Amino acid sequence: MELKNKKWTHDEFYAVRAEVLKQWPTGQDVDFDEAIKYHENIPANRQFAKRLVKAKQNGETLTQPRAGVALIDDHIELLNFLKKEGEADLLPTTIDSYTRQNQYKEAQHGIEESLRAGRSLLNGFPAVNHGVAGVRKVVENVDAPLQVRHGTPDARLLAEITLAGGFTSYEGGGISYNIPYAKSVSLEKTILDWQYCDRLVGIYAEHGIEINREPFGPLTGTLVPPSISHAVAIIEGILAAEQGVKNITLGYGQCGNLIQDVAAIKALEALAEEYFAKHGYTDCVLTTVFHQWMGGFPQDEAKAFAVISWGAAAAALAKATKVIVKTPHEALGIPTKEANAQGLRATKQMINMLRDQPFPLTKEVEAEIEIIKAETRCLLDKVFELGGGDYAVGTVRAFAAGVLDVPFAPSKFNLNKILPARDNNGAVRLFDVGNLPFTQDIIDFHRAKIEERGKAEGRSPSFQMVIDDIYAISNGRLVGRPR
Amino acid sequence: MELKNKKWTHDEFYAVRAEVLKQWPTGQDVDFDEAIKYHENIPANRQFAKRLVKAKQNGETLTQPRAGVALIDDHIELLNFLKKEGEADLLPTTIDSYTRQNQYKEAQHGIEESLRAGRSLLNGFPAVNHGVAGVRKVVENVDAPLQVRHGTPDARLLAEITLAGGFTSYEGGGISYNIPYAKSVSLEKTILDWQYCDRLVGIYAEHGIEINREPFGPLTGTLVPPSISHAVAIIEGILAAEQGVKNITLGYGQCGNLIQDVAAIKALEALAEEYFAKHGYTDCVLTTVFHQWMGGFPQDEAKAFAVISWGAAAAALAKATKVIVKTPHEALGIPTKEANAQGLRATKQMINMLRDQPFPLTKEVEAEIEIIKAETRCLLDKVFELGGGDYAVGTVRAFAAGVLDVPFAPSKFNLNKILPARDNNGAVRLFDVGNLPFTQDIIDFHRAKIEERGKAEGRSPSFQMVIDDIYAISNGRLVGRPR
Amino acid sequence: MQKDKVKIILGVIGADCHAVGNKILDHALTAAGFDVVNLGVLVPQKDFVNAAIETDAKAILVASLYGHGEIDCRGLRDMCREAGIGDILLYVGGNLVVGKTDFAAVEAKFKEMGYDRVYAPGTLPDKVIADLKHDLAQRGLLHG
Amino acid sequence: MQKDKVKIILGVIGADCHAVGNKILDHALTAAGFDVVNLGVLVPQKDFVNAAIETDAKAILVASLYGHGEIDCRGLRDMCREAGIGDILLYVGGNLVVGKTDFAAVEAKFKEMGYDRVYAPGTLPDKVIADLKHDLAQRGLLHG
Repeated sequence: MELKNKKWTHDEFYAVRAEVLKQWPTGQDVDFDEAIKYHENIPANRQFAKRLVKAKQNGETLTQPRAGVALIDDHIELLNFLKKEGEADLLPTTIDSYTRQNQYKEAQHGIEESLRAGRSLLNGFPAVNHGVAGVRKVVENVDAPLQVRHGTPDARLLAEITLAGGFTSYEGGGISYNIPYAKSVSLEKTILDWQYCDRLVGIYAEHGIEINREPFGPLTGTLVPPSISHAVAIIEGILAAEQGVKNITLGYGQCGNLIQDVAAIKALEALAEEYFAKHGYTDCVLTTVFHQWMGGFPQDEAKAFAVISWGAAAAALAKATKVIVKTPHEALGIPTKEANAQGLRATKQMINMLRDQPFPLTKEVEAEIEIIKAETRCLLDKVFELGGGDYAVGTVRAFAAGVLDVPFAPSKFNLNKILPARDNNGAVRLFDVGNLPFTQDIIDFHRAKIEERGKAEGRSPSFQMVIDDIYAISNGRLVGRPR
Repeated sequence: MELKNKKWTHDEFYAVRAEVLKQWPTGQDVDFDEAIKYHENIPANRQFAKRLVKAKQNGETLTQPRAGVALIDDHIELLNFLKKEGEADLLPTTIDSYTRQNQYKEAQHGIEESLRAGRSLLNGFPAVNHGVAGVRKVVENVDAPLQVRHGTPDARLLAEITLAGGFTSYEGGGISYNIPYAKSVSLEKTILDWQYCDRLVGIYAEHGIEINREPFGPLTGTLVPPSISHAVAIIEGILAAEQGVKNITLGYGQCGNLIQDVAAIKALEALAEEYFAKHGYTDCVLTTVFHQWMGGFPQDEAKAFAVISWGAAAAALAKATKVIVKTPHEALGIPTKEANAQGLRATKQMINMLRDQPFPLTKEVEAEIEIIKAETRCLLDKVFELGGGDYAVGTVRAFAAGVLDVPFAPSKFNLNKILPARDNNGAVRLFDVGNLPFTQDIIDFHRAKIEERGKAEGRSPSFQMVIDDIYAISNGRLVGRPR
Repeated sequence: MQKDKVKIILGVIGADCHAVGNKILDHALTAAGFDVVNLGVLVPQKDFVNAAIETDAKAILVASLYGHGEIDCRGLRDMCREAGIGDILLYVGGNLVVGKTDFAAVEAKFKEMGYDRVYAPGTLPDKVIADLKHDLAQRGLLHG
Repeated sequence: MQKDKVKIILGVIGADCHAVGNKILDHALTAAGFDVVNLGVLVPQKDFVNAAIETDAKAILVASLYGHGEIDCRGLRDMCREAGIGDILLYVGGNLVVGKTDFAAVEAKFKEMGYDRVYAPGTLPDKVIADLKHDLAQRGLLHG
């Protein structure tokens, strides 16, 4: 099938579908018509899209953890614990890494080893292996809106099974689940595979079932300038909307400088509305998600609480619709459920303390919104141009040319030419703009910001500055100053 | 001795001193000349005043805990733990409540019971009972600047012993250690007794020994509007400066609304410089201290971490010279040393992450600075007028008239007529201005702010609103909304 | 004729000057129909006893927020007995000991010291009022 | 003539795609004078072994950040032995297991699995470089 940003016909979709459902035996249990009926009986308070719309209307910021274990009963217990003890508003099901690589045999092996060991040896819930019935056992025993969170380049079978199982939200996208999550899968393939997922959600929508979709905002989670993740988020949003998705949450990972973080969420909202309207996707409801600090954490739990709290504060002050929460065990690997609940409670407390305090739209915030908007427009418009008016085609060409370039990404289809670093106030800027199609003004702005920092630190900007920035938060600071 | 704001002569001071040193047998061990020599050998890194000046110059925010136990060795161990494990920049010695009431017999009893029980039965360090030699054992075994923190209406003997013992900072004041800490001690007496303490510090200064003084900023710590605590802080600062004190730290307790908290510190700095200059105290170095949330805490430690982190963020964004740190055990009573260190580490992490991020001086912050300044000037100028040009005399008359009035204070010399409540954004306003000598504009401003909230909540402002606000943070919010 | 309201004594014991909770409890108890004799902060044991005798109070509510509760509260029941009001209701609450301690142990200790009810930090006035009404009713002291 | 640099194999094992630490370690090891053969992320065990044989590498540095380390890393030493490079240095580091576990226990487990050094989360490149230089020198493999 040729890649273009155009809604798949039913024929196109069902031809591929027959193959997808054969990828693992559990695919045979998916019955779309029966799944529609199943969804029709899911109460409103468990529907992700409805909860997000309500939050957006009320100016709330909802909390959501990451969580997933190998076995069904343990997973149900984990989610209910996070709802009760963590006061989480929205619940996830994080998928294990074997499933993300479509290694269902290894996932099965992980399930069996977990059964033997009496603890989860998988870092998530292998939903494909558990199948529709297993997924429904989770859905029916957890009273909250549920989302699939993963990092799966080819997530078609996973989508079929989890949506038929009653999940009401699905994370991911053809760019955001490729560039940071794969090494040698082409963008053509992942964009097509995610058009499939979006089309599936679109067909649910045609049957009156509203499923929320969420491109993965933070990408590599490491010094990603807002304009780059915004461009990817908006492209993925548009690709989803074209396939008929009606409820989309666009994401952003905390950079750490409050002005930049507040401006980023405001700019993301405004730009998304602008580009969706410009391209005619006017019946899509857009919300935002703010990811607490995705980089390295301090090992000390008390310090980790401060990092979590600062992420919660930024999310609340920026008025994001939801916040994805970290835990005080972040530096130590996958958290216990108790630590997960602690991160959620700290976040909830912070959000509630700040909910009555709007952050003023200062001239500093406005200036930052303007620069993010200008940069993002450079990227989006160049992608559109490269694709000859098609964002899907343009995206493939843009990554090849370094017009889109994600720092520290594992994919060989990413040029890896740009180098980000913090400026003297801790905002993420570009030390090397690579091939990003920025105007000279913008390039000069970044150069000046990095030079200002270099001067303050008495050193020339170098890769060492970038390394210092990457380790800075875990060593207790935002900007990686020379030791 | 007649109360007036005038530097005591040496004769006046030494006449009283002879009596003070007889209040408890350990007073006899105080030898001023020997104490001067002792201070001359204290290295610069242990001198409170010098550390604060350096922090002010560098734009640092230093961390300081509260801590004190009954026995000397345990106290030394506690302080060293907080320095090492809590990374505290400044250390305290919190004095027990019997000593604060000059009940040295009860304190002795507490020391003995603590020895028997093998744990501290006192809530602080009984420095008077331990005497100069005992205090010096602490000073010599802790490598950090040390401050006496207490709440003692008559703290003269305590000052003599702890300063001779080598402490380099002393908290308290004739208003701030009376109104929130006593029931029926007159202001005339406490202001005179604190003139003694200030004069003692002044005489140290005459001998080249710089001792830092810190009026207690938060007062009752419960919904105190910034202008009231600012007026008290500036009056106590002026009274101290008149007695020859050269290094003063003025304090403020977090209200919880970020704009108001940042504005409060900025206004406090500006007003103090203005009034000190106006009255000729030009050779006094002024710094600021921000107290993390002094009201009720959530019992849950994760939530308490969020409250602590928010206080740390506000202190850092306001660029206060130091921050007094709470602990995750706050709601449960006096913390373990581990919990104390956790609060310190969370605070340090937050301060370090924010040190490179100046908070913009937005129009909202500027408006708040203006209202705080206008209110504080109303209070200070009326006190000066009531005293016929004397702040000491004026203060006594002002409290009698309700021109100065501290919410929820135990003292019978406080009129207790004002009632504070939060506005719709969480800033502390006045629901009843009592007899505060505000202009009609200011009174209207407060009324409008409270009415705006009442309207948003669909209820008339009442004492229930005040109660709701007092319990709000421990229940997870800043503004006490109706349930 | 309206029955007299039940009188109760309220105060913060010892060298403790935490006034906020005291003022709120005063307000809440008064609103709940009690005649509150509030001794405020820094109250010695004997002042509680004297006030109870003078006003014919049915309960003494002792608060201690600063960690010295263990020393300050010991012996109050004996002093009540000696003064002839040995069976008066005695409640105590607050941060009763220095350091984080298991509340069940604290409660047991203070009950052994003669307190009828012992409250953990953070107890809301409503709970105290409900208990007070229940205990007074059981003793036939509450006029409907 | 300059001696050849020591070759070392670097990679993130299994289904793991955490790339940041891998890129930093590559940079730091190269700067420290090693010839780094970086296999990147998502590397199967056999690719580590094949690359080591092809390049005559003296050490394999395995990273696992996503919690599946226990499953992914088991058997690598055996595979090296079978391929005739049984005595190659094997290092492993990262978030090796799911859940918060005592690091000493994790270290013991991975040493038993045949790894020469096991690193806790948050280890800085400097530490790895120092250990590598030490271990290679001991084996006479490091050219001054």
